[in-house]
Formats: sequence, structure tokens, C-alpha cells
Amino acid sequence: MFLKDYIKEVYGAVKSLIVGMRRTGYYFTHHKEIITEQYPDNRATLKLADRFKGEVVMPHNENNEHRCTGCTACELACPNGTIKVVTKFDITPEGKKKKAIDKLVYHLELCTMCNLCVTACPSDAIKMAQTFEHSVYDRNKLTKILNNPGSKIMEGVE
Amino acid sequence: MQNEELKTIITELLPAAAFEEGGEWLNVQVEAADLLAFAGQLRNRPDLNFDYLFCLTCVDWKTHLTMVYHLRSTQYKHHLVLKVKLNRDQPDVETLSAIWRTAEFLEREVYEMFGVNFLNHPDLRLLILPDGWEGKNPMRKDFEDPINMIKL
Amino acid sequence: MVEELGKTTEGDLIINVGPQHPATHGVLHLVITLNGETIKNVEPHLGYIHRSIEKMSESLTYRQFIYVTSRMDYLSAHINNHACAMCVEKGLQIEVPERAQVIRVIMDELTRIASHELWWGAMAMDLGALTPFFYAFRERETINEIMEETCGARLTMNYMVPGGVLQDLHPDFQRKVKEFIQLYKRKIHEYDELVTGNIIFQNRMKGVGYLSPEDAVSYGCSGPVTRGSGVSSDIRKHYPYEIYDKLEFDEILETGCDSFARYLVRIREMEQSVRIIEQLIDNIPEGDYQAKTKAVLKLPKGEFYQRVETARGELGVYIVSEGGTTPYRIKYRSPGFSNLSVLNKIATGSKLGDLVAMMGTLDLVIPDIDR
Amino acid sequence: MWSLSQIAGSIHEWLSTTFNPTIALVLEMVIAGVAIIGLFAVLGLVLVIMERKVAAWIQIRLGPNRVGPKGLLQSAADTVKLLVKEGMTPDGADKFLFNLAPFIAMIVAMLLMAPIAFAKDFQFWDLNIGILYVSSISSIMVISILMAGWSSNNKYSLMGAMRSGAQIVSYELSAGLAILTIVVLTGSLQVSEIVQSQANGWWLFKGHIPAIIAFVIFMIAVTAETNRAPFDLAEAESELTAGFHTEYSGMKFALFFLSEYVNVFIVCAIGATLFLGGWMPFHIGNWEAFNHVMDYIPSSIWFFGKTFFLIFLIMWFRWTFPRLRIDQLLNLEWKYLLPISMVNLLLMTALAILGWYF
Repeated sequence: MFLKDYIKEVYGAVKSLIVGMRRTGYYFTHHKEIITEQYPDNRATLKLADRFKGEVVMPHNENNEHRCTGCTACELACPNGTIKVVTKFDITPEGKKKKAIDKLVYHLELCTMCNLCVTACPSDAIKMAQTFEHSVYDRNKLTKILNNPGSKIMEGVE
Repeated sequence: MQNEELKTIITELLPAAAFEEGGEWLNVQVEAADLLAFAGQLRNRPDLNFDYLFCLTCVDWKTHLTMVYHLRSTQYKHHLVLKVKLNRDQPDVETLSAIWRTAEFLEREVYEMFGVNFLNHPDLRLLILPDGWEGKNPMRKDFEDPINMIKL
Repeated sequence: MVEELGKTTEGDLIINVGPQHPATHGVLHLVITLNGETIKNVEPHLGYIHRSIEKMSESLTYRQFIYVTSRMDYLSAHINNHACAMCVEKGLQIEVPERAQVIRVIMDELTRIASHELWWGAMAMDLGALTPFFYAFRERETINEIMEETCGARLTMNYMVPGGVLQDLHPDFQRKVKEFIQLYKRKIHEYDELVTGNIIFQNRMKGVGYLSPEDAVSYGCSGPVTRGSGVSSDIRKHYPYEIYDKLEFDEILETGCDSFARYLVRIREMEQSVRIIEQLIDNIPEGDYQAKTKAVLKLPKGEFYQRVETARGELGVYIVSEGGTTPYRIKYRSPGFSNLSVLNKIATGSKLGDLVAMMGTLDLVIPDIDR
Repeated sequence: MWSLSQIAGSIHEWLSTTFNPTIALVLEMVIAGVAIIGLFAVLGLVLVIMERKVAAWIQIRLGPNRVGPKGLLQSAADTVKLLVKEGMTPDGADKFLFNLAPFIAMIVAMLLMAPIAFAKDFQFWDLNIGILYVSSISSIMVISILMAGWSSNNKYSLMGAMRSGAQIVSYELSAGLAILTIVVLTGSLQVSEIVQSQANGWWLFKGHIPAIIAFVIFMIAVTAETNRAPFDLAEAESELTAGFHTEYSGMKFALFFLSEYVNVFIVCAIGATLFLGGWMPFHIGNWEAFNHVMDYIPSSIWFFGKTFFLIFLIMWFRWTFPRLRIDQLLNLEWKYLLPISMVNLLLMTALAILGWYF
């Protein structure tokens, strides 16, 4: 009886090992199952999801105009102090003073891509871009100014 | 067991207990001196059987500290929130680690974060803060760290 | 150090496992007293990744503090966010639209599967089998891609907001999830072939790390750790939130009380999560994905406690509000912290090699312990 | 057709005709030494790249594919990296032993090369106790591991070394008994005679079930003896970070690494010699045409083919199984392998006495 159990035990053990080896052997011989993505080489075909949160950008149209009114909603919504809105006063053709942005400073190094600023923006001035290769040699380069130099607010955006 | 039933039993056990209204669960406020005996009864009385201490924390109210114990019975599925007011300058309270073993770890965290001194704790040492930490307890409201804390 | 431990006698060996060690998967620091290969005492030293999220949350608004909690238990980030969002909703008495509830539950269960997949691979790696890790990541990757498509990120999604979810589902979401379920069902038997049925693996797990049901309750363990000891503790079953009370799923209980029981609980929990997703994926109701909320949220004065079942156990969010825009005090009851406290109890007397098996089945995520 | 023995013979002839006998002998020794060191290095490179590719394919990855054609020069690049790295010696270490240990590991591995028959009539030293020599020299290996573990002055290293000491000493028993079953059949310890006795069929096939059991036990035992997964407790990276070579870096680490792979090669070569007929081609009974085709393949290719097949088996084990615990490891040896191999040896002796083998 003891011997029978002993042999049964050894048989069960060996069988479980062989089952495992069959599985790894299957993958060893079936190379089409390989899932490696060769990242820097596949840059051309690499497609990120369109909602991917890479960095905050401010889209400009062809006349170098953006939609930002300088309301600082994004600055208030940001949990990390990533965004600083610097405002100035423009003189409109009617001679009135109007608040506009001078600079929208964005600290990429502090950003956690939480998307709160984009949802907070009442005029859809900022959005998330799908870039992700952010590494640079100088930390200062991560501090970005989102509005292009000389850009103006689009007509009709309040 | 419903909150009302619990209330009557607890009033029997400890007439000095004060109840707070408004919360999801029954809130009971007891004196620090009564805590150990009262907690033992909550744990061991068969019809209460609060065997699961699922949250232990402390709140700094600037004038005083409040220990908050969230209790649950895995058998009857009723809840109780136990609160103990502590003196802010000399916060001493009996440890509950003999009743619920999980309290040992959670109390160590409260000890270093709030400076609450747990009497008769088996192993009251710093757990999260680095060895040789001196100065104030980080989770208290008046804690200031000009280097690491960024005010927005 | 020697005097500190107190229990040391001559001939004992004290080794530091961590803060940088291959088996601790993070910066957990265990000071282990050994007698030969036998463990006499395990003492965790925490705080290497303590970011004081509780203190941080005190200065963030009710919309902002949710994103920080993704960084606690980063493997079930969705579920952490979910707990916080629900706690705020509880305080404001916001009615969440049904569509948002269903989306949240699907996301939670996907997160749970992803977390268990990673745990499975990492635990097999701890025990010396390096191959399962890659098989687990193959499946997890598809979940991450689904998350990336809908939420815009792979790990720290920040998808839950008070009142619902941040964005509507991606149009491809349902198709992709169904594809994932098919892939999962096609591949799950490999897990049994490679690991569960393997005799070496079973010998490493069975009878290791015995945790009695009484201890599991007394030490405040939760999640698969208690269910491996036969204590029913699934928050989704006992204190259902969102639409869990309308769903059909089983609470997995194993009575082995050892590492293998905890292992089986997690493996079978993945199947239950798939079952939940299958029930919901074709029945996502139409409607709003977010309730109308004010721009600035102010919780009324009071205390609010909300708990959910994360992949690791019971996560509680305790908010004390003074009526302002920021919480007065937040306490996160993290499952890992209590589960870690039991390690000394179950590890004493076993071999050093067993320690990695126990840490593996306790499924410790260090940022969740340290917060 | 050229063969290794012809090349060796012509070198010998040219040397003996050109120089006087003493100088010729010295030159031959130098050539043999250089050849062994060369083989040692080449084997290390080949086995490392092979292991990495096997691991990658099992793990549904591509593996190294950047350096050289299909990544074949990856291990050469790694060697260069290890060579230029700083070889650190920890402050608290026993410096003499610490620096000596990797060399002992390497020297042992090189000594073990001597009696292996690489091809027909091509052997460095065909001594009449070849198999005994191999099993005794290979036990010196444990000394280098213990030395490394002790002198590192690191608790992880020490534990790894102690584990490996217990492991190697106990697994040598079943490896030895498995070898003995074949020695019983051939009646000789000389490697060339063992190979010669398999001219009409390999012992794995001729020796009935006991030979197969002995082969399985041999493979398990040598996997343990070379400290490879699932028996890699000496380095157990999830428990002991890197075990006995935790403190080693640069070329000293590389020597350990290299000697591990060369040891794998040697034990597999011994296994191929004992059970799979060494350099003997594969013959089936009276199939003259088939046997002739088999004979046409050079003997060195037969030998290396068999050896690399066994190495692949060991790699396959490594990338499939979890690691054993120390007490289970010793249980496996003392409760299962040792009794089985003892009974097996008895059976084989009975078979040999009765002549019940082909």
C-alpha cells in the first residue's frame, strides 16, 4: 500500500512537471505568439489612443489665434500648481481695456496628466496632446509657455 | 442590530457614554479612562461581538485630539464608531492592542503622526518616520515643514 | 539594533530584506531575525515611500484629492478613485446616473483582473519561475490598452470624478472588452498548467503561512487574505455599493488558511470578475455619464466613511468635513497596512524561502502601505 | 574527410619532425592549454546567448537582437562590458580568499575538460579512471562557492554558500550512483571504453528501464549540482539577492558566471557520453544504409549535438519551474532520488550479471 502511494505520488509529480514543460515548449516553438514591441524602431507605426494624456497643449489656428481668455480656471483646478496664468490688459479697438493672457506657463515636470485643467477650461482652449517622449537634458526645457509668441485670442471667444 | 438597540445596550454598559447623532453609524463618545474596559465589553459580549476594528485614527481639532475607532461585527454586521477625546498637550490613552491585534500597528502610526501616547503598548516605536525623528508630529495641524511642504 | 529586537540570542542572524530587495517589490524594509534558515522574527520598517497623502489631501479640493489616491495602491487606482468619489457623493448626496455606475463597476472589475494578473506573475517570479510573469503581462497589457483608450492613461487613470466618470466610454470599448474576455478564457488554463498544478509550486505554498480565521479578523486583514482563511469579508457582497447588489457573482472562500488558499482565492476571483463584466458589457444603459455638479464642491459639516473592495481588500475613506472646500481630515484605511501587520505572526517559525511566498500571497503594494 | 583527430595528428607529426621531442611535447601542451582556454571562452559566449534566446522564446519575447546578426554578438559585447568594469573588493572581505574563489571555480571547470572525448580519438587525457576523476574534481567546485560566500562578509552570500554546500554534497550521491549504473554495465571507468561499448547502441536504449531511470536521476542531480533552477538556491535572487556572488562585480563575477555555464556543458557532456554514446553516431540495428548515412556525419558534431540537446533540456527546466525550498530540496534527494537510485543500481547490477541487455 505504501509503495503504491509512493509510486502514485511520484507519477503525479512528474506528470505536473511535464504539463508545465509542454506549455513552455509550445511557446518555444511557436514564434508567432511573440509579443515584443521593438519600441524605437516601430515609431512610424506606433499609434497612441486619441485620448492618451501626454502633455497639455494650446491649439492655435492658422492666424496664430488661441481660445484662452485668461480666466485662470485651469490654474485653480490644478492640484500641483502646474499651470501659471500671467495676464495682461489689451486695448481693444473701442479703446476699452480687456484682460488677456500674456503667458500661460506650464510646468511639465510637475504635471501628473490628471486632465482636470482640460475639463475645467470653459472655452476649450487647452487640450491633451498624445506626445510622450518628454525626456530632455535640461530641466528648464520642461517649463513651457503654451501660447505662441504674438498670438491673440480668437474672435468671439468670451 | 439596529442603532437604537445598540444604543440601549451601550447605555446599560456605560451610562457615561455620550451619543452623537447624524452619522451613518452610531457614534459613541467615551472618556479615556473608561476606554479599555468598555472596548473589552464591546469585543467580548456575545450579543455585541465587535470583533473587527477596521479603522483606527485620530483627528486634530486644534483644541483637542479625538481618537476614532471604527468597529464592526463580522457576525451581526453592525457598526459602531467609538470616539475618545484627548488632551492635546498630554494625550494619553490605553492601548487596545490586547483586544484587537491590528491596533498594535495602527496605534504605532497614530503615535508618530499625532504624538498620542498609548499606555501599555507592547512595542511603541516609530514605524514610518525615520529613526531619531525629532520635532513635531507631522499630521497635527500646526506642523510646518518649509522645505518639503508646498503651499498652493 | 540588536538590543532593540530584544528577542535575539547568540548565534542568530539578523538580515535586512529591503528596502532594495528583489522580493519586496518596492521599498519595504523587513528586519528578519534568523536562526539558520528559520525565521524567528520579522519586523517591518515602513516609510520609505511615505508621501503623506493624508496631509496632502487636506490642502486639496474635493475634486483634486481624488487624483492623489491613484498613487496609493497604484495597481487598483480605479478602485481607490472610486472610493473617494463615492465618499464625496455620499456627503453631497449626489445621485449618480446608472450609466456611470455601470461604467464604474466594469472599470473596477477590469482593474481587479489587471491587479491579480500582475500579482500572479510577480508571485511566481518570487518563487523562482520567471516565465509566468510574461504570460500574465500579455493579458494585463490588453486591459491597459482598454484603459488607455477610454481614460487616457494606463496606470493612474483619474477617471472617476464626483458624480460619475470624467469622459464617456470610447466607442471601441465594448468590442475590446469582449476581445479581452475571449483572450482571457483562451489563456487561463495556462495558469493552471504552469503554476497552480505544478508540484514544486504546490509544495512551496501548501501549509505555508498559516493564518487562522480568528487571527485574520483580529489583525484586521481583509480581502483575499481573510477569504483564504474562510472568513467571509467581501464588501461587494456584504455592504454593496453602486450596482453590485443587482449582479450575480460568488464570494470566493477557501478554508485552507495557508498561502495556497489565498492563491486560489485570487485566481478564482478573476473568474468572478470576468463573470461580472460579462453580465454588464452588453447592458450598459444609455444616459448621462456624469451627474450635474456644482463647480466648487463643499461637503457639509460631518463625517463620512465609504469603503470599497479593492484587489487587496477593504479600502476605507474617512472624511471629516468642516464645511469648507477642502477636507478637514482624511484617513485612508488601506488594506495593505493591516495585511502587513500579520506577516510577523505567520512567518515566525518558517523558512526564509517561505517568506517570499507569504509576502507574495499577502499581495503587498508598498505605496498602499505607506500612503 | 577532416576530423579533429586528424588535425591533432598532423600537428603532432609536424611538431615531432620539426623539433626535438622535449620541445615538441612542451609545445603540444601549450597548444592544448590554449585550445582549452579558447574552448572555455567560446563555450561561455555560446551558452550565454543560447540561454538568453531560449529564455526569450519561452517567454514570448524576441531576446537579444541588436548586436551583430540576429543578436549573436550580444554576449561578446557583455564580456567587453564586464571586462572594463571595476572589480570591487568589499572593505570587510577576506581579500585573499575573495579574489581566489573565482579562479578556483574556473580552474576546476577547466580541469574537468580533460577526460572528455570531444570526437573520435580526440581527447586531452584518456586516463583509465576518467569518470571517477570527473566526479571527484567536480566536488572541488563547492569549495570555491563556500570560499566566495564566506569571504564576502555578507550574510546573503554566506547563506547562499551554505545552502549550496548542503545541496552539492547531497546531490553528488545520486549523481554518482547514476554514473555507477553505467559503469556496472561497461565494467570500465575509462571514457574511451565507455564510448566504445556503445558502438552497437546507446546505453539509454540498451539498458532497459533502469538506464532510463538512471538518466532521469542523473539529469536532476546535475541540475542541482550546477546550481541551476529549479535548484538555484545558492543564488535564489528573490530570497538572497544573488547568493554567493552578491559582492562580486566585473570580471570576477564573469568568471563565476562562465564557470557555471562551462560546468553545465561538462555535466551534459558526461551525460551524453554515458547515456547517449558520446561521439558515437546513431545506429538502428541492421539498417545498413541508414547507419552509413549516420556514420558520414562527423563524430564531433554528434558529440556536440547530444551535449547541446541535454543543455537545452536543463535550460528548459530552468525557465519552466519554480524554485524549491531548502528542506524540500534535501527531501527530494534523501527521500526520493537516493532510494530510487540505490534500488536502480541493484537492478542494473542484476541485469549486468545476467547479461539481460543488448
